[in-house]
Amino acid sequence: MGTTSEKNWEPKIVAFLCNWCSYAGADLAGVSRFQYPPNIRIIRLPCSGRVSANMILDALRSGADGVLVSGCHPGDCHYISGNLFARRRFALLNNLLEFVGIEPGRVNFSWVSASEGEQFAEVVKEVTDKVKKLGPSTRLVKRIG
Amino acid sequence: MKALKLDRNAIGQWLSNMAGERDIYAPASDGPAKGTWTLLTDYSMPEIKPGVPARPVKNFLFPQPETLLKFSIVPTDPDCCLPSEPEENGRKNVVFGVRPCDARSIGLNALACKADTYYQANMDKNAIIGLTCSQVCSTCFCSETGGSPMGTEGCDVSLTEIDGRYIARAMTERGEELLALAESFGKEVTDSDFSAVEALEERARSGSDEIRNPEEQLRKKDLMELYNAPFWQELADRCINCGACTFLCPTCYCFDIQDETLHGKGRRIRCQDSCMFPLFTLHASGHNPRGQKIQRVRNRFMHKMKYFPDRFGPISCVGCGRCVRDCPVNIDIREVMRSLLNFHDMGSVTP
Amino acid sequence: MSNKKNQQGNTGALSEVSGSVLVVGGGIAGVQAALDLADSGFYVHLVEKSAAIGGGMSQLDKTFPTNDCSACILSPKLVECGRHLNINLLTLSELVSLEGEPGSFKAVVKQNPRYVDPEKCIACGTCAEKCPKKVVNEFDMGLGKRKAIYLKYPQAVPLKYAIDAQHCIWLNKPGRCGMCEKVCPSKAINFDDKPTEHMLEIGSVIMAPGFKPFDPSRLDYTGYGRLPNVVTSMEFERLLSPSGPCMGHMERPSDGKEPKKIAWLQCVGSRDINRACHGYCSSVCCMYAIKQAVIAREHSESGDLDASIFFMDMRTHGKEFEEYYNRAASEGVKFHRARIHSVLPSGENDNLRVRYAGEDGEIRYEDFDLVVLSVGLEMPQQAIELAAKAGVSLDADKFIVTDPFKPVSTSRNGVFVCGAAAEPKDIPQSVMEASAAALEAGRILAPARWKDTKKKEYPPEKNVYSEPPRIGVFVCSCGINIASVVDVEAVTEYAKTLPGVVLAQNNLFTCSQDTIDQMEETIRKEGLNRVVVASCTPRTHEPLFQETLRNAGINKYLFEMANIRDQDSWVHQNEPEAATEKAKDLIRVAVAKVRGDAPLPYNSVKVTKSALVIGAGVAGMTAAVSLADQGFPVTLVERKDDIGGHARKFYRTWQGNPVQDYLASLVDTVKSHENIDLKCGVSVKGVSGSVGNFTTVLTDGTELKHGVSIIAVGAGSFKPDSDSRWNYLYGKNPNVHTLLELDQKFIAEDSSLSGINQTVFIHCVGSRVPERPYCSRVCCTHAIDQALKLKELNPDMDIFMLYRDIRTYGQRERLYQEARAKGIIFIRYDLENLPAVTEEGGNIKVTVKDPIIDAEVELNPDMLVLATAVRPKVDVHDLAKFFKCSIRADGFLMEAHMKLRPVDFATDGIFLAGLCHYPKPMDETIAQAQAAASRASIVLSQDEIPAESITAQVDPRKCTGCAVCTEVCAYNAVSIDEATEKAVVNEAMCKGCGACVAGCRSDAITLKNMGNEQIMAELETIMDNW
Amino acid sequence: MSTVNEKITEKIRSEAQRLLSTGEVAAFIGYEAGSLPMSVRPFVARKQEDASRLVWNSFCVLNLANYLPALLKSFEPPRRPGDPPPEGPLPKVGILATGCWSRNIVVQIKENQVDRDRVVIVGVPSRGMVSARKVKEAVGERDIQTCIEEDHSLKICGEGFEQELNRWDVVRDNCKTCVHPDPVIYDILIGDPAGERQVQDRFAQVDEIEHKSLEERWNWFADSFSSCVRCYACRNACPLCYCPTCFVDDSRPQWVGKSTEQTDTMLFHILRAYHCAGRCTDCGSCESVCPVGIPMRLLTKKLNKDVLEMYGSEAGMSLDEPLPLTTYNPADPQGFVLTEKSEKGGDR
Repeated sequence: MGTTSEKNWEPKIVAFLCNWCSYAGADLAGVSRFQYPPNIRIIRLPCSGRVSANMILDALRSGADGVLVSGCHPGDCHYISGNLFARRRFALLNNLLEFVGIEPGRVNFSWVSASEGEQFAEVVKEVTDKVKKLGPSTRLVKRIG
Repeated sequence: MKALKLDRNAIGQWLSNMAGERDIYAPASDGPAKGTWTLLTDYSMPEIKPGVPARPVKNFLFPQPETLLKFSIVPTDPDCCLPSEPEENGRKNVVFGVRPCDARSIGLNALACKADTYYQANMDKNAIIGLTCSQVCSTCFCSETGGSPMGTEGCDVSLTEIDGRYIARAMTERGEELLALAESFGKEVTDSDFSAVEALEERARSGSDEIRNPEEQLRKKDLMELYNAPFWQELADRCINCGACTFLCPTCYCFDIQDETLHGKGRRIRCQDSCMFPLFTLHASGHNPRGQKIQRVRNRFMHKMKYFPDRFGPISCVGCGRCVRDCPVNIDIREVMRSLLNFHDMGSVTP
Repeated sequence: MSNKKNQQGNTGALSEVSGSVLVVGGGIAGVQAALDLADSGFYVHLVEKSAAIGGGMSQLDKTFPTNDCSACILSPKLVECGRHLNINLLTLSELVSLEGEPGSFKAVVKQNPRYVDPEKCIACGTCAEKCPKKVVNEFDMGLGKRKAIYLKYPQAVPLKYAIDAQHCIWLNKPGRCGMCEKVCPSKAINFDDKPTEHMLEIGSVIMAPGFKPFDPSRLDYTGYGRLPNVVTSMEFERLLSPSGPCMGHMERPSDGKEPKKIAWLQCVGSRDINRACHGYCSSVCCMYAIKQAVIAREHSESGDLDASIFFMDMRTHGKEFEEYYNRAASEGVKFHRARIHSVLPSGENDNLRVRYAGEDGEIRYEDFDLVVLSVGLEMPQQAIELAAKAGVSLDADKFIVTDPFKPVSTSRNGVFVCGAAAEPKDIPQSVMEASAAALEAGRILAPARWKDTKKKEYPPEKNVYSEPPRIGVFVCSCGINIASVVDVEAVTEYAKTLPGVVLAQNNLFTCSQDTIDQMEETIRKEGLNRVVVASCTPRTHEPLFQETLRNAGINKYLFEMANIRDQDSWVHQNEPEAATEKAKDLIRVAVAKVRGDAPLPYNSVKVTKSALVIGAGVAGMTAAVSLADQGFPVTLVERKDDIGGHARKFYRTWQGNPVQDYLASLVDTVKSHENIDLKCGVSVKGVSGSVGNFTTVLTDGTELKHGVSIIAVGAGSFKPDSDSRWNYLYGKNPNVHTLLELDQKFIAEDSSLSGINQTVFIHCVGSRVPERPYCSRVCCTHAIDQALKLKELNPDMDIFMLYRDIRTYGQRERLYQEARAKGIIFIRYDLENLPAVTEEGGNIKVTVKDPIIDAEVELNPDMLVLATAVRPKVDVHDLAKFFKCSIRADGFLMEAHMKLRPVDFATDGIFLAGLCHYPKPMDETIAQAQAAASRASIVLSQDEIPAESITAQVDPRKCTGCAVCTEVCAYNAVSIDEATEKAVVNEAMCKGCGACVAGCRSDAITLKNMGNEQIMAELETIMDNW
Repeated sequence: MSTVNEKITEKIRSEAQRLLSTGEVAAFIGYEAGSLPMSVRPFVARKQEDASRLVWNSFCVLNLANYLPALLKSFEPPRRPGDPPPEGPLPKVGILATGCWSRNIVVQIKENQVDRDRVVIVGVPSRGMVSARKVKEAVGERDIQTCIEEDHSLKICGEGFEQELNRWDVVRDNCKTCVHPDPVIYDILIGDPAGERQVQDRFAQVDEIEHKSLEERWNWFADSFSSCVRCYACRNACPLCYCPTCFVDDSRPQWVGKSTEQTDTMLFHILRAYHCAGRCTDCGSCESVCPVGIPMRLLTKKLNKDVLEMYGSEAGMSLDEPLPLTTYNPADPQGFVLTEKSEKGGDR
């Protein structure tokens, strides 16, 4: 895992999930035994509104091959409006990254509710497929020798 | 010392010969890298425009970043937390087309960096091939700082263009060795060539500069009087505290050392730093002895014009004019120098 | 402080009053009532007949009008209920008998066997996987199957399996199967489990048995039961639900195909005396049908699902409902005002043909792939029996009888009711009533508050600041749930190599009581100061382990979990190597995170035990009296010089109770109550502080300190005199009145009324128009009741009702039926064809287009009555600004959550009641005021209230004071300090969401234990590959 | 006959003289002549006699709003934490403001950096500022010794050459695509309002990049940013960058390394631009001051384009409207969200 030796390369994907919807959706995927690729590493946060552009960029900088940010559907936010503010931040960042040449599919966003276990599994599959097609991340990756 | 006359083709061939054992860098004259020192891959005489390129030669002496040491932080690693030397490719450099002001800066910085083994090693690693100035730009003022458009200080080999050909003079032993690589095809330098060079040097010496040897006058001045002079406020008023001047300045040699770690690996690097930034003097306690902009602006000039000459002799400025040309708010070091020179007691001179 | 007056006559002496309450029914109403009571100092026995709480709401997919995911918003309440120290959850239980008096009842509750030891069950699901017996799943309305050993639904509370005794092979023929017992890794199966009886001593009872969807199989015209693609609305909810039988893919029963064209048939089992025997309106079906249509369209693959709703009157009378209806219509949901004659089969592909009569009377046919019956709500048989056991009376519709002025009180003293058992109602109304019932149940037990409750004590906490991290990692096998996929031994060995880890061990069941005890011991013995548990999800188990840390004297925030079951072994069952690597990664990250965790204070704020109630109408007075009766001092502020509000103008409630008598006694109580300080002729000038400690300055300069605030400032009414659209001679002709003006004539017993020959009522004057898109909710019922009163005064009077939809929701429908029976004529009009009113020589002429006969009708009434809109007050904006609460675009105040927090504001400690929330009749106003008082009592009954520990924190050296943080904070917890011009966090108000942190450009604000540095450490650690 | 800018200069001097002499302002932020051709220098006039030093020409490229927050603060009595706010009115500051600068002042007011009551805004409709870099390129990078500005032309002289340039040809790209040249708030207006400009392709520069392939875009930016020296002139010339500790300077957390390696430089520029999202007025200050000519303005321009297209917002156009990242609309576009694409079916 995580090695960049070309043949056996498996991507590592960082997922920022909100506690109340998407993390619960990921749990439900488990409870329902929906299988998905093992490439994802979940970071649990209170709200998708906690996710800043800096964090997403830092994931890329740390060498993540893909990033997924997932929160409650608009209107479902446990903190009323966190995901709605976040949606604007994400939309702008998403476009800006694509603009400078970060491959679409490196950074992904989704809304997954607590009852959408299968959807969560689907999202992970989709993101993993995309990242596998893109290959190892090289852009904005920090290397120190 | 050895001297040869080389036409453009000969220079190309010489570069090609030197490239056998050294990487050759010259300022790019075009493209996105314009003004930066780039690795030559095509060994013909590079096009070098009048005046100084955007980036100073100090980037070879203070690489951005320079890895000082490496280490591992993996607990299971037997060498965990033990420093090791960074790998080197073993190649040395030739820096080609260095203007006299830039070349002179290497020695000036060395005054302050005597104990800096990394600096000394980089001096050893980089051979300097200078190119004297046939045209003095409106922002140039090397003669006012103790230099000359025909200066050779800091160069291993100095080139002077005479009628489309270059008189190459070896200035050091290393220069001799390098120039030897052109011996087989270089032409003999005639006496008339030498007198042409001398004529240029004489012309440079007899320039109409108002200021000569500013360091002598500045050393005589009272430090605290200059420090408390009134003109700093107006400079601080417009200074935006960026580091354009310091990063472009060939004689700003301050640096920052940081440890970077990632995924079990670590390296200690040093990067150029700028005294214009509040962070430069920020203490761990949160206290900042130069927290005010005026303090930082003053420090930069006081360092160059007073502290440095008091300690080492010359002023820490080679008159390349980069800061004059590129300061976003037109802070003109020539004016500052005049203000300092003309400042007497509580007199008010405005830069 | 003296409590003389507030002890109601019907309670005994202090020592005799019980501090416990019985709540029957574990749906949203029961759960809310239990939580309110348990949080305000009473011990609650919550009795639920099924294996898990959650009720009907847990079966819903989305909820209107917000389209919130039902499970998402419900689950946290259920979990809170399940974990509450002062709620005794009795599942699979029924009330057997109830004896005694208010304050000291004795209840017998029978608990049926679960056959699974809840202490041992870890909900791994292995038993159900192996159980050979498939059973129809009633949770999925019979559309899917479950096993004889089952979990009611994935988020069930308690999250414990149960054996269905009726279908279990072993229980029916012992020795024949027993598979579950064989595979259960924690030996939780107990086939010898027996029913138990609990004798409970309680002071009051709340009944919340809920409803049952009407069974349409006896309505032959619907085809239900015969035609496979006719489903009920509850079945359709399950078809839509992602956790339902088709995983939310919307498949129709006959062939599993996605329907492209769906019809909803309204009023199946409602408003139907002839066939369904239910005259009442079920109140919720119009909205849920629209919601289902909208959600079905979203679900459909192509996005162009054809959705048609067949209805009689569109009853979207709740907050945001009318807007929802309009939006659905504009997005393409089709609405047909038509009665369905019958549903017939069409062709051979199980499609359906709907036969219906349009408004013009013409018979039409239309084919559909699926027909959804919007079935009504009715009282379940079990609830009828329960009512008998509890000794409360039922009305003719079999609902529990209440009083309009005591909307949650039953016929038996000390027994209260909430939710759909008293009348069909939606979730917010049920939640509101639940809080109201909690208030009433607690009010009579106020002296015994905190008498029966338990309080947890912990040892002092070790100071870990000076210590290097000593991390213990506990890796759970979860029986074989984790261990069968992940190499837990390798993972444990790996954990030992991580920086800061001094101990790593593997356990079979980390959450089992013996392991928990051992963990506590290990923490002490090994001097651990940080703990990582690698097991299941922190969402269910974090509190348990955090409790263990506290018991061991370690701050509970020095803890992290690595979710290696739900998010690893269970989802990578066929990739053991990758799952093992992932488990290592997750543990490495958790260790990196816990290294940076700091002990956090268990924050609390002291409470000023008094309340401010603003507005002395019925809502404000009710709330004030409700709090004052419990011994809490209340300041009641009224802007006008007199109290009573709008109620002074009302004649009677729709049930026929005279309002003025009631009002007089309420006013008298308020004025004479020793705990109420009434201040008239003043209003609020400024507010500071937060929950527990507000300071309010009044216009007369008085400064009040109070712990909570209730806003009950009411609403105004629309006057159609200056609006050209409603050019109805109002204010110009003496015989044109509003409803309230006519009420005043009734109150004054104006004899001229009986001499009137013809009266015309025009509905929706000022409501349901673009500038005021909401329905005013009260006017249909009010107008019809007035018409009936006029008929009482003069049976020969001709009365015409010009209406758009008649919205006599719930049992108010009875009035509508009566009005029709008495010959009152109803003529419908559209917004495009408003009735025209003209005057000729003082005589009023009304012309309106009758859509049934498709012709203009001319009326010449002696009296014209306008049902004018309820309009929000303009000055509520100032109040909203002071209290930092939000106002909706329509001008009504915005509650914290439209569904589940209907009387709270997003800002803690502030509540609302009455018409400033939305138009509503008196019984609902009173219930809402009681609910607000209940929510306020929770705060006031505490000496200190806990506050979030994971809060935002400002580094003033980095802060620019740019106020982005204050703008994005939904709780007004961040503000810019005037003196320092830097952001400051009010910890009491911060919920720890971190929106401010992400918004801050200069990293000046951070979230404790969730700061950027810690997240960066996690990110870097994830990508470590050593 | 004097040029437009000379006339404006005269008016600026007289207004500044009046404001300073009456004591209405304690200082006035403008420009004075510089020491080089095509150079002016920001100047804080503090005495009425300073007013005569003020100038206005086509090279006033640095956004003066940059100086406003700190200058205002300098007139406040020093305070320790916990001290009450100063009593009584504090000294005011006068400032020149073109369309974009005034919009930056609006943003600063909204972000509590500037107290509207303490600023006297002297509005100057902008005719577009000239890019010295473009002029230098136009004369083949030769050493320029004088530049004489007329209303529509520039006369450039140097050793052995003299060249006349059409002024508009060398106007900065941001000014060429500027829609709002007039100040949106001001107390005094100098010169005639230019009115809203009709610009065909406001975002043509952005579109041009967007039309490149992904690889081309990445290489283009990587190349362009490779010469960055991390001097932060772009940041420090920006009136929106007023944080006491910028994210690039912060070591806890350290988002961006200090080196000029590609990742560090790119991250600096991306995050710097992102921090200006919804706040940037495209004043061009950053690009104008860059000593190595990095086109970092394209990043903010791209963000401006998206903010306008998605949220209908342009920074600093009104004092009442919230900044786009401090508000939301339930119906905000979300086509970028995976789960939204699949449900609607259309976006894929």
